[in-house]
Amino acid sequence: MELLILIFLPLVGAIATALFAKQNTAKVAALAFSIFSLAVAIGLLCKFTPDASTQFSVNYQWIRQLGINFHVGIDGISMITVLLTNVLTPLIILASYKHEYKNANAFYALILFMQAGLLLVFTALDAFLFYIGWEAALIPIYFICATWGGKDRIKVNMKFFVYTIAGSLFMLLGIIYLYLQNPANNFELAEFYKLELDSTQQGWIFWAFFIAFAIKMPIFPFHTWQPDTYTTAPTPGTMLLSGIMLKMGIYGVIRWLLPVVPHGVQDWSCVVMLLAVIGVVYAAIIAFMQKDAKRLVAYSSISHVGLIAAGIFTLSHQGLQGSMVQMLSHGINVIGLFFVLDIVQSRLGTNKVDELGGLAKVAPQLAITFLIILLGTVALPGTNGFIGEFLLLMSVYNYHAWLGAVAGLTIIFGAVYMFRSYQKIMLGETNALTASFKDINGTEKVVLYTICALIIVIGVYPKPLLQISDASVQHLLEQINHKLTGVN
Amino acid sequence: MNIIITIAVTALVVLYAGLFKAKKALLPLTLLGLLVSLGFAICSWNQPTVHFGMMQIDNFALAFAGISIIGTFLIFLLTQRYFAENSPNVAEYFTLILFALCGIVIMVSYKNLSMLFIGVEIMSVCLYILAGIRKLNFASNEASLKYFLMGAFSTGFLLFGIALIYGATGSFDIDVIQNVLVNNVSNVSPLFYPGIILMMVGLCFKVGAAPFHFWTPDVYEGAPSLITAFMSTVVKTAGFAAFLRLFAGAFEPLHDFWMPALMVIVIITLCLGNITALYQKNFKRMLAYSSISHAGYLLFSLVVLTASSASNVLVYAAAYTFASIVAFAVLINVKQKTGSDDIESFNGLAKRNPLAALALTIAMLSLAGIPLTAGFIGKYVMFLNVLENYQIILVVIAILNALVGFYYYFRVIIAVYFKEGKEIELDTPMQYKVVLVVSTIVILLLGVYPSLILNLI
Amino acid sequence: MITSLLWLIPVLPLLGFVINGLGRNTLSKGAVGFIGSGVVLASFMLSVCFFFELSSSVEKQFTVNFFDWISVGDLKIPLSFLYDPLSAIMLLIITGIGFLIHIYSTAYMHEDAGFGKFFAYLNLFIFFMLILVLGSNYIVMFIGWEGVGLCSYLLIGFWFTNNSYASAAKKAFVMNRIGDLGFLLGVFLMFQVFGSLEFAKVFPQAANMLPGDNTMAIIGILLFIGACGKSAQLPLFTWLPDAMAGPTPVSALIHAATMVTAGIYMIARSSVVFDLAPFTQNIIAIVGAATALIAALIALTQTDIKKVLAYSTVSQLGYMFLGLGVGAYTGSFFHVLTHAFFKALLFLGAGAVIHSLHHEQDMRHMGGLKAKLKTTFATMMIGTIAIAGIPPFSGFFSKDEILAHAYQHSPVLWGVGVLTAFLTAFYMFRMMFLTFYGKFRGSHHTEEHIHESPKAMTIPLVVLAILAAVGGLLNIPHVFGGNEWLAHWLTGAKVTQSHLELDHTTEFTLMGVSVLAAVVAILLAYSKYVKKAEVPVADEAPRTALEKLSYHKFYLDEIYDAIIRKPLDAFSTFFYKIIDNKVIDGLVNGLGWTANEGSKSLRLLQSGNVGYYIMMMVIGIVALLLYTYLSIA
Amino acid sequence: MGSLFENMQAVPLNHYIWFCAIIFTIGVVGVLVRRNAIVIFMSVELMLNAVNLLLAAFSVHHNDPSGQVFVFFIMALAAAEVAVGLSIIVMVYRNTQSIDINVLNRLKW
Repeated sequence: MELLILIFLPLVGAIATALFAKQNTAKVAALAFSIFSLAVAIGLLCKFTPDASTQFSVNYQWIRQLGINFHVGIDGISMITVLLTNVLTPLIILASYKHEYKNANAFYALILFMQAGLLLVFTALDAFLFYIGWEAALIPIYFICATWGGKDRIKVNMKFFVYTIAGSLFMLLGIIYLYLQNPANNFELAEFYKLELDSTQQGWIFWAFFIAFAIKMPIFPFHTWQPDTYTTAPTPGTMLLSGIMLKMGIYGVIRWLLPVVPHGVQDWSCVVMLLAVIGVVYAAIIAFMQKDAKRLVAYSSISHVGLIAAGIFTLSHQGLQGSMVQMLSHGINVIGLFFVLDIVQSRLGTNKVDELGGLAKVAPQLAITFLIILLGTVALPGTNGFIGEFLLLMSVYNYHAWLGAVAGLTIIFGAVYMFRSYQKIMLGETNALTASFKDINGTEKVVLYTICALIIVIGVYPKPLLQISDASVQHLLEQINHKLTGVN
Repeated sequence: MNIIITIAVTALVVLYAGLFKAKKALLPLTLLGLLVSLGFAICSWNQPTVHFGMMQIDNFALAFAGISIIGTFLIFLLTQRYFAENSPNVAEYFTLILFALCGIVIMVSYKNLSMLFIGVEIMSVCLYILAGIRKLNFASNEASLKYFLMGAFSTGFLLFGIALIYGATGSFDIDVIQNVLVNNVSNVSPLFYPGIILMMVGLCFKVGAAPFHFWTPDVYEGAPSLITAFMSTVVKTAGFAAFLRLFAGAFEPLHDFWMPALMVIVIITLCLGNITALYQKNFKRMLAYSSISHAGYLLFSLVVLTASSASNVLVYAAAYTFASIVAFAVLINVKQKTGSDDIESFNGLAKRNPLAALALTIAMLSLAGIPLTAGFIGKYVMFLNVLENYQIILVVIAILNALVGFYYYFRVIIAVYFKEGKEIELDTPMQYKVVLVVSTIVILLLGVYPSLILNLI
Repeated sequence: MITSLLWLIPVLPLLGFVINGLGRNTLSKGAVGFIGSGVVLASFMLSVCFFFELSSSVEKQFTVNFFDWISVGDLKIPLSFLYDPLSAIMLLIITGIGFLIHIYSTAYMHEDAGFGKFFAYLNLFIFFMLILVLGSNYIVMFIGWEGVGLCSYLLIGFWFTNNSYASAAKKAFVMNRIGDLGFLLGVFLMFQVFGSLEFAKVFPQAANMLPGDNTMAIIGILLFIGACGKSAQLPLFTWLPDAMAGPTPVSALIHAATMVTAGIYMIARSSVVFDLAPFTQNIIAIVGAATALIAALIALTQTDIKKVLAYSTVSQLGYMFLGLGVGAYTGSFFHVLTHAFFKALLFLGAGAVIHSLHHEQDMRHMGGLKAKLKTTFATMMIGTIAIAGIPPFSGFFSKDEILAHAYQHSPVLWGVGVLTAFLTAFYMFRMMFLTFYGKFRGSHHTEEHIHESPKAMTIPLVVLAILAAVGGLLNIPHVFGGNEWLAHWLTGAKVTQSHLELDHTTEFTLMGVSVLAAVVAILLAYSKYVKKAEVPVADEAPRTALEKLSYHKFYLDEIYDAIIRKPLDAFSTFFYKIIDNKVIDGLVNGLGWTANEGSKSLRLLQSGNVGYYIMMMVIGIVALLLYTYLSIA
Repeated sequence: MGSLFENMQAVPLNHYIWFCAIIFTIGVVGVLVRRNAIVIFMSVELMLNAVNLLLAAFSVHHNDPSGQVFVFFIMALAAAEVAVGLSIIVMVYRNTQSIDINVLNRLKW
């Protein structure tokens, strides 16, 4: 029941905002609703017992004739992503406060609608429902980016939309296939786990699903939609995309790929690992020379996500837990970075690093918060980034030493491009443009301080976070190994 | 039976009303008649009756008749000051549409091939005229002539097919034909096979499947938008119903023989329709090509015959009908203002007309097959249908086509919302609003809770 | 008491950081200075108490466990401290010298706008450094390890408005990161082998392994790479000279006394592992020796007083690694200790000089300051003698111990060592003479304002000078009837010892040679820079090839630029412009383009011509009938 | 009347089939090659008549009257079609002064 509230509250909020809110009240309403849902999520967290079981599950018959049920529930893995969604959404809405968007009520309604879709994805236990959520999250972000985005937003977002939906259609094909294989004639995750497919079938299903997830994350070489989209989208859109939406791909892999077709995963993991690690280095290197800071962050995000993917496909406890923490951390850090860039953009109208400089002198507060976020991104011990990246690198290293070493380059490269851009933007002497820069104020402070606090708290005391998903991950791995050893 | 009678009577009454210059009364009369016939359709639900071995009013027939009637009803709502500018005597057009509807009801409920033929002809003859009602408009003339010539031509093949089948089985009754087939599948008269193929040709022409689709874009573009709406929704649905009755029923035993041919047709239709639609500037023409591609999806139900083939077609047809009607409603509305039916003329529509814009968007999403709209459920059941015996290649092709589809359907949405245009303000009459709202609600309802019509038949 | 209060030692500076950080704009400079130095003094006091408690107690290792930091599956990393003789000494150095430098800074930075910020950073550094030496496993150590890197970044770039300073800071961080990757990989491998990262669990297991084990060698090399980054060894040392961009107290604290010795600490800590890998040890020794020599050569021609000291630091660190390589863990650590004293002293002295000359660092514009800056001169002279290795000053003992072990290991290494010692003595005295002797070469204006620094700066100098003078007493070798107190002390920390099997005569000769070398060097320097009163030529003036090589630091920066940075940036552009935008994205867009073109051509099928349509239909029909005919027949 | 049956049955069914097929094909070819709307229309009628004859033949062959009934249906509807068709052609002629089908190809692509 609580779960239904959790999922439908944002939807109600969306409708309410769309219909009743005025231009000026929209953001307030949206913020209120997102904070409610955060409260609900925290309530769930309190009632949540960190074991492997699926809790708060709700199961209604939805489309009887097609064996589709509205079956949702939360286990440790979902809990993390749900938290991610509901913690970040208020921050994102708050971050958009200083902007005045045309048709604000539509804008914020779409954000909330997307939140609902995301929550559906993260809690669905029915493949069809999962797919519905998957698309339901895509439509609003398309409209957000295409309506309020920057230059040549239409072309870019069309590409983004068709690219991602191409992946998801193949996933749909895979889902239908599994459904037809399923003697129980339904889309229940639990039933899918029980399926015993031979390894060729598993291989096909694996790719059908993986393409969808790979495009969403995105993993090299399916990433080319991402930098353009991030750069043209309005900042809240970029935050939603990078902070939460790409986690759909990661979550999908963990929940729908690994346990359902373990043999497929086993057979192909080497390829995926290779792609992922290539992506890690490749994107990092590209980030070196980026002139546009937003684009730079976009590439850095590709690099980080590549590492997460690599960690997952090691099928190791460290890898999966690492990816869990890193999902959250990356979400927090990346929206922090984008917010900082948005502040700069909105003040000075540019994100070209060469035109900036010396901001630290005129805006010390911004400089400090930016630095903390940046340290989180480059995974300095004591920040949230380190926990995840350490576990991930360790798992990759255990999977294959050289692969680990190559992936480890991200530690160096990350520092290079991040500190390069930091120097270009914040350090040095102020120029004509930046001399009159105003330091952060009001809501900006709230957002940035919250983010910094999260970064440090998670970095110093990650234990509770790790505990949430620990049992579930353990259970998942047991399932996989059982299938790998048990079946043919 | 009484459905047909009601419609026919309504038609005549309207005609007379027209004679007595009762302009005001026409629309109410028509709508009333349609409602009554719809009422009959609902009443006789679950009580299949056979009339003189000629017509079989079963749930299948009733469901499709119902959809056709509802579709026609909505389209009639759009006739508000539509025909007025063409000619003084609107009544005739109403009558013709109603007679066409009669033919359609016969088409969906025939039990005897002669009835099929008669239904098809009644419908077609009316449409030939309706396509050309703009006597002085070249496009309208051309549309009507092309439609007529090719229609007559294709009827020839339909008839030849019927003749051969008659020759092979000695009966026009589809049940008898089926029994003949079932009893000796092994040694069917060689006349039968060309018969099937020729009938397939005839029907493919009616539903506009490649390579017998060529009339569709031209006629759809040339004919008055309202008639195009009628043709592309109600008529098409009826064509599929007829197709289904024959091929899923009588010819089912020879599925292995005609399926490969149909498969090829399906694939050509899909690719041709979608890819060609991609480059169209004209909204109407784009819809014409999209209707071709939808014909491709609809034929999925025949590529693999399953228990739910018929209901799948029903779902898809319903989704498609409502979406198209919305599209045409907005189109007519816009054209009245701008005088053009290019996609550009939709630019910046959303600024002044949020309702129309929203409805159109949802319709496009439905046509494109985005989840939570009826169109998605339609596509989904079709995919499910063919995947029942693992036609994966076909589905992959369909998926690729769907992707192409997204491009051109979203072109419209982009025009409506993101393109800057002269901010026209439509004067949307009440009926239009009703149609838009109702259809949109239906689309979303079917998308969220399709159980309503799934397995209806 | 140790176990109960150990956490205070790092937490106090952290507290200072928080207070100064938050109040950097509100608190008065006095308050900031007081808090900043006070917290460090407090933790120094604590370390002293603990030190005595430790020396009195039998139990030599105290582990304090706070909470599970990261625990995933079989990987359990508690946040816990280890207090043993090794960390005890490190604590004393860090907090002690740290305190002195804080005091010094109160005066040195007094005019600076970022006074509060500076002390906040310093406190933060002390905190991380303490974590580094207190960590009871490699990961907690790594927290400090990277933390100090961060602080060094912050402090090098303290005057960030100067872009070159900012670049220097970035360079330092990145170079450290290169090492850190090695460190991490080493840790991963170690976890694979030992299934734990706790010193207490790793070393006992390692002890049971037989020497020459490959894995151990690899672990050793990886850890050593980490040490190279942090302790500025070849090939990663180029960041340290640039790091002189930071305020001088920072150079003294971070880049001379404490942080740069973290590498030595880490290796001494893991001495068990390294003893199992002779191969690795040789590498360390060779790298160390090479670094020592090259840095010394570079120092010969530098004209910036701080640069000279920086290179001498690198050179001395090389010495320490040489020591580690030849197994003289105690010796190296001893040298860490003494070096901390005299190098901090020298830097602070240099700072005093620079301070009094209004931030003039070029020795070509100094000279004749002996009279004006008496204390500074006296103290610095002591430091110089100490570093030159003249008995009985501290540097002599530590350096000598290393050299002795080096000789026992291989005379070549010893030779290099002595040569370095010779060079060291030369360039150090060159610096002294250029700075303090002769007559002032700066502008007349500055000359008038030259003045001795305030007490806050001179007192630390004096204290350090005393330490630099007597520090050697900590570990007087047996040859002088000493009892090698430090060596015994460190045995409590499981730091392995290699024993000197040299008879006393050899030892004496070795000492004699090195001392002789030093003395000769001093005399040379004297004749060159005092008698002849030579002054280094201006930058653009012609030099001999060797001088050029030395003056341009063997062009290492340029080489790295050419073989690493430029190619990477080129790759970056290439990947972005070609691979990403053209190839991959081109492929993606290509699909869309194909569809569009297909549409353009396909639509021509629709010719609008009825005859043609019918023709197509008929073709279709014929094809179908053909199919029928074939399938029946 | 009976005699008619015998006379027709005297001719083997195949002959009828081939004969009708040929006439039908002639019709089709006519539609293909001619550009005059009226002539095309006549060819279509030829096709229909071929079908009529075939139906008649079959109905005799199966001696089952429904075939001939069907023929009447076809004739009736053909007549209707003629009416509509000719009027369309006339309408077109009014506008274009021509009944050449290739004149009308404004709608294309």
